[in-house]
Amino acid sequence: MTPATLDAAALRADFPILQQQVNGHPLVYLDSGATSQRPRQVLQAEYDFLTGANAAVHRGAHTLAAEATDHFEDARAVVAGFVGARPEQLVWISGATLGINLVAYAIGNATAGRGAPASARFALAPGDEIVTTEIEHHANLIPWQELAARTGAVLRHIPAHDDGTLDMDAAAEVISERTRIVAFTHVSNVLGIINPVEDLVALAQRVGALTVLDACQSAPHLRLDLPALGVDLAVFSGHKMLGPYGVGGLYGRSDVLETLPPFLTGGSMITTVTLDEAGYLPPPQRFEAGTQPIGPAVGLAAAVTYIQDAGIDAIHAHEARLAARMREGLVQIPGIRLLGDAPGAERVGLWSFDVDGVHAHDAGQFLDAQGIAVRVGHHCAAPLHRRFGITASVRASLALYNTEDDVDALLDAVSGIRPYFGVNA
Amino acid sequence: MTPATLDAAALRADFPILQQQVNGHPLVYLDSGATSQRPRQVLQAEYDFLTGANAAVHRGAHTLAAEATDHFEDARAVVAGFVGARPEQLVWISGATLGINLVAYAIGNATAGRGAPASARFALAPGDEIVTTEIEHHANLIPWQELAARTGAVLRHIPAHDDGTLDMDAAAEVISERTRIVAFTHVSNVLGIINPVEDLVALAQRVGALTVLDACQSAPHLRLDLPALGVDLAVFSGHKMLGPYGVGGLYGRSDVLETLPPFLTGGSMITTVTLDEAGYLPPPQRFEAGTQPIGPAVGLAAAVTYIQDAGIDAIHAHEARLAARMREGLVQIPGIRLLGDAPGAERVGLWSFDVDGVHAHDAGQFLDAQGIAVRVGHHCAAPLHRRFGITASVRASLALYNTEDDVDALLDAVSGIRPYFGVNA
Amino acid sequence: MNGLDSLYQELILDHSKHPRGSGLGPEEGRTASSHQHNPMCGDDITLRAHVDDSGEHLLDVTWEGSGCSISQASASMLAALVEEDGGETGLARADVDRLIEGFREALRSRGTIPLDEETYADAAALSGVSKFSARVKCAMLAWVALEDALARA
Amino acid sequence: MNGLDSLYQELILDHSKHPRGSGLGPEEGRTASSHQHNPMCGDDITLRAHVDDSGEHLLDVTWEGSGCSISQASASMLAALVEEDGGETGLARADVDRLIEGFREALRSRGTIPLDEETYADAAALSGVSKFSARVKCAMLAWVALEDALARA
Ligand SMILES: Cc1ncc(COP(=O)(O)O)c(C=O)c1O
Ligand SMILES: Cc1ncc(COP(=O)(O)O)c(C=O)c1O
Repeated sequence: MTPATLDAAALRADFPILQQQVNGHPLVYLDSGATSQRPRQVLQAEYDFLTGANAAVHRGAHTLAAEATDHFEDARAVVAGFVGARPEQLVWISGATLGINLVAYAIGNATAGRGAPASARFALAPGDEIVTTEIEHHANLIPWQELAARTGAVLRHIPAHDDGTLDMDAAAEVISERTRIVAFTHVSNVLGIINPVEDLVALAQRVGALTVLDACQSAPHLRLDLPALGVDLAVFSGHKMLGPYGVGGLYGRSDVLETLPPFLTGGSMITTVTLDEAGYLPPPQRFEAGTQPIGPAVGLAAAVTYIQDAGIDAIHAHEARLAARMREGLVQIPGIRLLGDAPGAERVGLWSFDVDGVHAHDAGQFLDAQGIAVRVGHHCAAPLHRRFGITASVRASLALYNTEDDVDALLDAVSGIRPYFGVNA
Repeated sequence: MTPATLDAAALRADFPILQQQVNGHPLVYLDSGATSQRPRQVLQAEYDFLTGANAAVHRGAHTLAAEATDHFEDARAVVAGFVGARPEQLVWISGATLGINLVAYAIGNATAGRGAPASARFALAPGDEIVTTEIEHHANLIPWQELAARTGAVLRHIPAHDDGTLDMDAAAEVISERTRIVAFTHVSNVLGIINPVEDLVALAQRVGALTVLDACQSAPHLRLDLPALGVDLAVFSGHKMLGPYGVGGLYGRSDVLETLPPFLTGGSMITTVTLDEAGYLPPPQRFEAGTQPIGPAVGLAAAVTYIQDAGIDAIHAHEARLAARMREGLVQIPGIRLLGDAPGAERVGLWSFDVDGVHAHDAGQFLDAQGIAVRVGHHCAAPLHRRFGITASVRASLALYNTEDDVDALLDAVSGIRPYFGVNA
Repeated sequence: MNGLDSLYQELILDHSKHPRGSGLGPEEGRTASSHQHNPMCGDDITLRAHVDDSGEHLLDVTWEGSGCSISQASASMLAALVEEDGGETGLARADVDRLIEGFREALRSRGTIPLDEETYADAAALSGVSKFSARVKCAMLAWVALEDALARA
Repeated sequence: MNGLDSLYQELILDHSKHPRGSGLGPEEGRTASSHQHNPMCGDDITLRAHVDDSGEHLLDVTWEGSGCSISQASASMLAALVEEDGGETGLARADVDRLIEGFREALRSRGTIPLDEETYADAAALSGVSKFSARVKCAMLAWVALEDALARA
């Protein structure tokens, strides 16, 4: 039984970093969208592994190596289970950026004739189209630009409405018989709106296109069942979900992973190697070249367990409640424009906003002086900001350890920004 | 002042994992060539960072983000300095395998016309040759096989003598006017012999070929000055040098890094991004897409500091002394054949051997029953084993925390292998 | 019996030194082969299953390969089991499937499910392997090869 | 003065609201321009250096751009400094190089080296930036642009 509600104030005790003062104020950490903080339990799990059972996995017969392999594969099962997948559908990656590049390069390799005969299904021809959206993080945009440039495929974009929701009518036009790949984010890291994954998958499946989901901003906050969502591939980063740096997950439907050519090559992903050629293992090993992030994988499993103990639905409800409170306060402050404030949209707990007359960097600096950590800039989504006619915004993003006090501290401070900088329009 | 000699018995106290019993015997860890163990200081540095200053780097104006950025860039300076490089010549990578793939794919991208106009110098044409050696780890072999297959370049190999040294006469033939890349290991993870880097670099420079050094097995054990060695690019893994999983270094000469096209793309490596194209930052950022392994980088700097405090020359001398003791003992045991026992060769502290009549797996299991952790198999160097007419060997590899007692325990146990399995030839 | 001796029982070392069914039989009658390789340690086997004309019965198993004593002994014990239990008419496919499934289950049980001697004959001595997770693949190799070969026989 | 006020001194906010040298001057005489961009926060500047015919003296600096108050104020203060110190004949290149070098050194000093008012005039108010490592790039942007433009003037 997982709890229905969350006691964030109690959970905070598990996060040593949150206990500190910044610039003479208690730290109010509202930058979890960039990277989350780690609970003791995660640090402890890694520590216990590294001081008790650490060894290179899958390669040795000695006792430590066997124990390490068990820990590593158990971690895979935990993380796979968290997103509704089977262990063999979960590839360890160093993070979401690597994961999307993996998919793009593997498709490029299929295009270059690499992989098994069945890999040819992924090969792109000039004139084939790759579709992404106007609201993507650079990580889910530039790898596709590069793939298009290398293969002669054409990159197209699903536009967004002024309120930040995707233009699904346009999507139905953009996704055509020429479309081979549809890559999109579950939740934009700027807007917080939950996109209609099933509808996009349906449009893609109608034309037989491969779907790639960026689940970075949903995995920590929403109950995920990736097989049920119907996407072919999905990525997420450990460090955004209470876990360590340097680890993340690539989920793939079995038939997709089985036919996708390898990307990184090297040790532990091979069958027979001669000086001139190599055979490759089945997934997930085929995509795990070299020494894997073993300690971080163990830590990520502990993070997932922590989230499961708190209850992912309780987390979502808690964050949604705080986000609603934040919105209510922000819309009352003169000169604040929220990005993606679409009426009735389902959301995760983050808000980005523009402060009229004050550059985001200055606004962020002002908040920081009061111990409030927010992100400022384009948040790796420059085209989206250009779409809104700005170059930068302020983003406050929530995690399970945030409280109403955090939100109120933010609201109080934000109302002081324009007066401080002498903008009193 | 760094100490001239090493007190391994004292250092061991810093390694919690070494205090344990395995199968009723004190652990004798002789598998540092696969992954080293971490001292308290490394675990503590990561812990302190994660509980004190953790935040996403290079992107935020808030205090934690600025502190984290300082820690991260200070770590880069420490690790770069350790290999004689300037900070901007050191690219963070997740490990050596990723690093070699980075170089191979970046060259593939140059071949596909990506990058700046100056990147064209790296482009390969059909008939161009890539040279590696017969003794490489799969990580420094398969990425070149794949690059050759994608570009039409031809892969050639410098052969090894029966004693494991590279055939330098053959090297002078193999490296020709057609050679564009020479990729080789500083120290083979099977043989332990230090290869003649300067001679290979000279052969490569004579024909204007790019040199790529695999420094995985030298960085933890030898004083390295990569610029002085003259190589263009080099890689090493943190987890083999007392550091964390998920981090490593790619060193590059400045003019090489500056003209090499990017490999992974995404956030934090760009200048201006539109929906259709992106501009790229100068190195090292150009090669660091997405969230970097920040905690692991801080841990690796602590590992390097630990090594520097112990003294890299003292470490080398200590390990060489133990390796000599190991050799002396092993050659006296009937049925043991050492791989790479080249007279007078300079070495690091590892020995691989074949046990006549007993499969390596069985030998390793026997040793493990006595608490001795060695590696068995082809150690990701299948072609090299085939060269020696075997499929697997036993490898005992040393680190600074090993002692004479460890070596003696190994020798004692090895002499029991063939009797136990009833091979008394 | 210490841990090591429970792995390397006399019977296992015997089989590995004097393997049964070693040397591939002729491709006469209805046969199918499978090549299996353990990339981690280099164990390698080619196994040939000989079935009757109906394809319903497994007549015999032959193999060649190289590897550790566990993988060699396991192949030998499998061949012996088929020979002894099958007799003239061979083993029914369904029985072979059950044998393989039970073997896999026991080996993955981390020491909790033993193989019974009645059913598995000499191969029951491989029960001890299940406590050594890194060696389970060695013991499974021949059995996986048989499964694969039969699927195509 | 609290930390924030030491960063956002009155003078800085003034310059950012009423920038000097803002609006690119004509490409008449000997000029060279540089575009600089800070990808992390989107600060952006195009700066034009106008030198005398010998190329030895910097006559004036004009610019246009967008960004935070620090980057805007810094560009404005730089333009004002060149205008005031240069007078009719302009500033000798070597002096400009020294100014830029000194500015860089102070800003990277983490608060240990202040900019003196005698030399840097209003720009001395940017000393406080050096304690905010994430903002150093903002303050440097115009100065880097001038360095780059001069190298090609
Ligand atoms: C010589 C050599 N090169 C490359 C590698 C690959 O390093 P990693 O697995 O850390 O990527 C290793 C270690 O396995 C090695 O010993
Ligand atoms: C929506 C989204 N996609 C991708 C990424 C990239 O993740 P990472 O930097 O961990 O690779 C991020 C985080 O920066 C993100 O928010």
